[in-house]
Amino acid sequence: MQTKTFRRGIHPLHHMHEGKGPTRDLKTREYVSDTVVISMAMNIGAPAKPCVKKGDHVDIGQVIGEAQGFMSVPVHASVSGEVVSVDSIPSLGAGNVQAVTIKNDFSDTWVELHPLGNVEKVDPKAVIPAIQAAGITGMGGASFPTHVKLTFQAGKTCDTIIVNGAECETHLTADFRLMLEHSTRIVDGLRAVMRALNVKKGVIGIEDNKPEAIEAMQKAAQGREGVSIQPLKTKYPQGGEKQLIEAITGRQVPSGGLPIDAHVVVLNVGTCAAIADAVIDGKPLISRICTVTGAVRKPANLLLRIGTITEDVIGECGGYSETPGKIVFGGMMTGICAPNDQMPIFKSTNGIVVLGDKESRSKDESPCIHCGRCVAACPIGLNPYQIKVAADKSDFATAEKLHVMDCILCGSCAYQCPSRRWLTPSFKFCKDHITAEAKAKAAAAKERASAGLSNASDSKDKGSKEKQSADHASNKEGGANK
Amino acid sequence: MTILIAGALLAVLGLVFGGVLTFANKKFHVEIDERVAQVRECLGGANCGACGYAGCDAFAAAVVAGDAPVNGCTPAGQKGADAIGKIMGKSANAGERMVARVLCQGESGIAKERYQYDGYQSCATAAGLAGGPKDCRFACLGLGDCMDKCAFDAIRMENGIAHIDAEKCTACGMCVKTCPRSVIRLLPLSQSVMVRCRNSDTARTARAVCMDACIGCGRCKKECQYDAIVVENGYARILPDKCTRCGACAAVCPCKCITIEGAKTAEAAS
Amino acid sequence: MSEKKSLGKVFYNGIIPENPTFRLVLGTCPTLAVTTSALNGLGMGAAATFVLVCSNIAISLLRKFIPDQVRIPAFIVVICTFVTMVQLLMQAFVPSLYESLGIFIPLIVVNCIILARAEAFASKNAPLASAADGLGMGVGFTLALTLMGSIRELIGSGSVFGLSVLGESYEPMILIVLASGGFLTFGLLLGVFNLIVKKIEKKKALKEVQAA
Amino acid sequence: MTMNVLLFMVSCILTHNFIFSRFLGCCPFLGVSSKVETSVSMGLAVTFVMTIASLFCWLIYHLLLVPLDITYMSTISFILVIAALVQFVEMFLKKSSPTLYSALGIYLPLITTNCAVLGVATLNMNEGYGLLQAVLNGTFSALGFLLAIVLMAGVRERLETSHIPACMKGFPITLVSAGLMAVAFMGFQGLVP
Amino acid sequence: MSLRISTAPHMHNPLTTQRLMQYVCIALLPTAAAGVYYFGMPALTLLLVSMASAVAAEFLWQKIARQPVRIGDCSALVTGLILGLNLPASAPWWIAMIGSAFAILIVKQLFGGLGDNFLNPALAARAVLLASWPAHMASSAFVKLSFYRAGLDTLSSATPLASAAAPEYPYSLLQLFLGQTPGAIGEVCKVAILLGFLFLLLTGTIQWRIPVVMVGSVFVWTLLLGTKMLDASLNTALTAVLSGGVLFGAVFMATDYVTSPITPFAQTVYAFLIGLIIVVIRKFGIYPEGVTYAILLMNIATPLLDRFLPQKIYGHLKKEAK
Repeated sequence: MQTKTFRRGIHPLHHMHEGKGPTRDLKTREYVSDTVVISMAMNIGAPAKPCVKKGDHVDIGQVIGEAQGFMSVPVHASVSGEVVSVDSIPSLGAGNVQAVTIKNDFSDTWVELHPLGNVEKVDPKAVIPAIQAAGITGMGGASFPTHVKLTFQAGKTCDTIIVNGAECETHLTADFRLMLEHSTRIVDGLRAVMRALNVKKGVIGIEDNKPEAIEAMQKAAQGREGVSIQPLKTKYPQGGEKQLIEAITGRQVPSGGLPIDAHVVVLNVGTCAAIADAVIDGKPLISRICTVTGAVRKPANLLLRIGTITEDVIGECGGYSETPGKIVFGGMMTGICAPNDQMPIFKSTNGIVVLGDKESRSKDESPCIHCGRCVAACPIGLNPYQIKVAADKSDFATAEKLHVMDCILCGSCAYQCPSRRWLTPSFKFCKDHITAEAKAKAAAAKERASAGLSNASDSKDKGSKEKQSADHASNKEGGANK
Repeated sequence: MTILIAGALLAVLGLVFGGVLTFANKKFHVEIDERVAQVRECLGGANCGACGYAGCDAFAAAVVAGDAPVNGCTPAGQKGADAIGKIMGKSANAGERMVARVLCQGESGIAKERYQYDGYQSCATAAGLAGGPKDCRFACLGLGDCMDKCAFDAIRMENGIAHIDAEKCTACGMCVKTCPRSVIRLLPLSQSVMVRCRNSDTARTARAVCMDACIGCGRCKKECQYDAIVVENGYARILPDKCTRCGACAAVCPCKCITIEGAKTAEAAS
Repeated sequence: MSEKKSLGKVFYNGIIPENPTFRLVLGTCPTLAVTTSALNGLGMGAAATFVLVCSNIAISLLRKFIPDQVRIPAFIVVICTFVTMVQLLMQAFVPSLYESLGIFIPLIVVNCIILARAEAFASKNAPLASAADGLGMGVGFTLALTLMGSIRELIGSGSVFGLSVLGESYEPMILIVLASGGFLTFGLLLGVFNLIVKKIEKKKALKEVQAA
Repeated sequence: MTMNVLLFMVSCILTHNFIFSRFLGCCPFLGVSSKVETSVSMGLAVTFVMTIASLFCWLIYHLLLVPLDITYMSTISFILVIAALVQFVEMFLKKSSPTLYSALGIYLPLITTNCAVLGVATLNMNEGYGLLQAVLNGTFSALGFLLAIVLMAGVRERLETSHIPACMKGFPITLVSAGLMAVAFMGFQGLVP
Repeated sequence: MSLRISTAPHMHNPLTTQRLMQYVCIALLPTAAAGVYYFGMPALTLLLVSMASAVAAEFLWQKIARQPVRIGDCSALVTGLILGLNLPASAPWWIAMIGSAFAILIVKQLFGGLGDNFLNPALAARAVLLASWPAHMASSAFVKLSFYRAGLDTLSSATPLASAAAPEYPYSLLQLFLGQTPGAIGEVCKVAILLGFLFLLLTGTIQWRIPVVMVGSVFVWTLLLGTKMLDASLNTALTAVLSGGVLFGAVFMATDYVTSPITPFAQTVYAFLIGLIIVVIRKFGIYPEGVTYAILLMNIATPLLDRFLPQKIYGHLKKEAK
């Protein structure tokens, strides 16, 4: 079958993929530690609220954190045992988060489950609530609540579900192993979503450096209605949502829009498998496959309970092979550094890469030589070198004019830069700043509008003039929102 | 005879020209900001374009709009710049002179480091990575976001925190807006005594992360005879209106987090 | 502008602190075009100085009679008169110089320096002060032009004021007396001038600090 | 005929470029070249005025000054014509084409003291050009100015992000850039015999 | 345990600026070797002097301006080498020295150093030298070719194009290709240049676009217009491509990162216009060779090309269509 791809990006260089070698052919094995620390903020949106207290006994799958609103998912106990503490721990991002620590009693007792059974026969309306209840978030790294993704505004239509099995990140083989070992589950999950959304077409995209996975998935997809496998060219960031959509459907997500604006929903293979677990068995998301590699003695693909401490995971892999310099959660291109090895595994942690002291040192920026490698690499078609100039001057208006908001922070430009300039981080800096500013502006406009409105209602006899100004203000706000 | 012709020609041309000008002036008179005209007066008036704007009027308008610097007209020289500054400054300069102050003394070695930050040199970025490179979540990160924003070259980074030169500071407030940790505040220039910490954690946590953290013990409050100190949110704050700059509080602070601005410079001078 | 300033200070002002060429960067066209030799530079400077002084005096005398709206055209007419006079004078007495300066003599009319001084100084000051200002500016301009002319002539033809300085074996760098050489020399001189001014200012600041 | 016009055009735009080989119009060239958009507007405004100025100055010179034998009045009458013309153009544009006025209008006052305009009039007179040649000279020389100022603006926008030593910032580096550009333009030497 | 934290990405392409510059140096080696082979010791001396003075100038500037010394990135070395290769072997050593100093100090460092110059330093310096000392730069390129043709062991003109003024064109295409012609040190041996091109392509240092389009453009325009002395024909077009600095310029100078446009389309336009200007200067100008000026002129236009010929951005196409 012909491989498809998107424009630009980083073409496969031999060293881009060598990181996958050590773990590629290792069968997944399960590891359960005796303590887990389960963070309440594992999804984009509102963190869950702990609903257990110190000393409580919990079973596997018991809800320990309640979802706070629609943009939030519940958190479940991943082991059975006693709650040791409910505390705040440092997060990977800014500030601290609530976390529940559970001491494992290894009795492995589950709470009562409510399986829905065969995905081809299940009531389509029951699927999305099941997904929500199972606490499923995007497992590819972004951790966007899956039920939110599957619930779109009226008027928007979806005609294709794309399953992302590209795994274009370096070093990681978790998705690859999942596709080999649980291919049927992935297809089941996809079918469940297709039926829930009444979509006739499901495509699983896999990079062509994983022929075994393509074969396995093709076998699993045989005889399944509307499911097909699409080999993709091995190129970074092939697994980026927008790039995947461009490669498979030839459509583009409009600037500032979501995949649904291109009539597509993209799910990770891991998410699909979790959906299958939730629908068929009624099991919530309590474990995931995680690649542990880099400067560890025995790299491995481990099936880990959510909340397992990094230190324990490293210990299971034989410990550090040299003084660690960096511990990266995720792949080398987009992963986030952990401040220490006490960080627990999150739902989206698809890999832990340990870097030795020497590898982890970053080089000083040298002057930009206008080589254009960043432009050639950018999958969006931006001019990273120009945006960087604007960012260095804190000139956010110019950066916005150069479409920094379309940047997907894939890191391709920074990877290619021979001068080792901090391109991607500075774009994130710009994006955060611009988003915050826009929010502040909208809030101010809202305030003005509500002030105008209250005035109008206070003095009714003044009437029309006041109202007009209030209307005007709310119009303005509408404009800002657009 | 030729002299007469020449003179006549000049007169005719002059008349035509004057007529045109008068006509244009009357016909196309546009109301402009009074200050624009005033600023325009102070300029070289050669329409030389050296300022980068299209002519003196455009430059004057830009100055009044705040887009162009007051000293942008080279022909007008320093005097012109001063005069323009006077015109522009009248409305802007009212009340007490403010100055931006860094309310953190968490230099490297004093504030505990959580990890070695080795990435893009920006406070906002670092603050978003695992809670920031310093253990104290209120600390100045010292990566220079404010310095990059300062148009007056008044901020420098030293020993892991920002220092602001009060002489150069114009209290424009850009650094205050930029700081992701809000450690920079605008205070009256005369407010020489200040509590240089905003850690609102409990005393123990605060002390654990930084040797110079305010633990909210309240000794300064007790010492102060003018009721000028309040302890809220776990840290002390001095009220500029009541404070007499006596410095008694600084003497008793167990954490050395109350400083007297003048004292330092005097020390350095002697 | 201050009324009590001594004439000497007004005069000095144009030579260094507000040197029209190096500090204000006005009148770039003649500066670039005619400085292929020291003599040309001097000639151009002298002509401009004459016009500057005369027009400054005339405008200062007329300043109370010229209505504000038409002051610029009026200034131009005054300046133009003197330029034409210079043009005719040079044609009569120094034809070779007139020939080599060519089109740039009439173009003194649109030299920013002259109009700028008329507008900024002469129209607000007494004739004597205006004359001093014009003379200062003119001398500053002349010095700058002569300096640039000398440098370009030295490098580009190996001579100064037509006298061979660097000897026969020197192979002149022709580029410097060509168009691009004018830009390059002016740019580099300006940079050096900035550097020196900055150094002086720094020293002054240092002295002040020490004094305090 | 066509070939001659073409050659004349190339000569005015490239070989005898006003900026790089004649040094006319350097003040606006250095002053208004910091942004590409403004430089384009400035260049167009100059083109407009230079074309008309060439025409009018030629007419005044040949129909008024020469017959009256007062050619020594050329400079003064040229400058008056140009000043009046600029004013008139400004008024005319304001009334007839507000869009064009908003694009070019603010540059018009600058042109009065642009020595390129007076220069082209004087050159036409000195070279003894005919009416058509004079007008073409005005237009094409101005287009050469336009080319130079737009290229310069492009370069300067790029220089804005460069780490130029403090003492060279502003005019000095602009002049050096112009010098280097002039070196490159020397390649066009001799294109027109 | 103290870990390091940085922002993603955590790995980089090992191709650093320094490595890229080293690749260019390596790619220039065959050309330099061929030059020294054809022109003998004077060529070697010139190359060494120009390289040494370029590096020395950069070092001194960075010391005096109190900047970090970056001569290790080899960019000054490349500039010196390219300038040396652009000189005729007969040029005196001080020409190489002044040229290198000019290239590094004025064209590069005054503008802020590596990456900030808008003209190719070596080329700008060559143009300056050409304007300043035309006698040394253009007329008497001494060619020591006694080993294959005793008759040519004399003073001869700068490039084959200039000697094309003679009624019979003295060099066959093969001679042009092998470099058995007079000219600047680096531009004669086309085989060596192509070797370097191949190396640069294989290491991913440059893309094919600029060199190929530029040479193609010269070919096509010469085919249409001919040269000053020769009528337009296939042979003329081939001769035009193989003579003078077209190939050398296309491979090593027009591709200079800093001064060439970035997007593929802008690069195509850039290279195409260089070709056109070369042919126009060769046919109508007073210079026999236009490569230097053509590339410099398009260097000047590069910021505008980059600005007005941007890439299409993902997600913006569709919006406009709506």
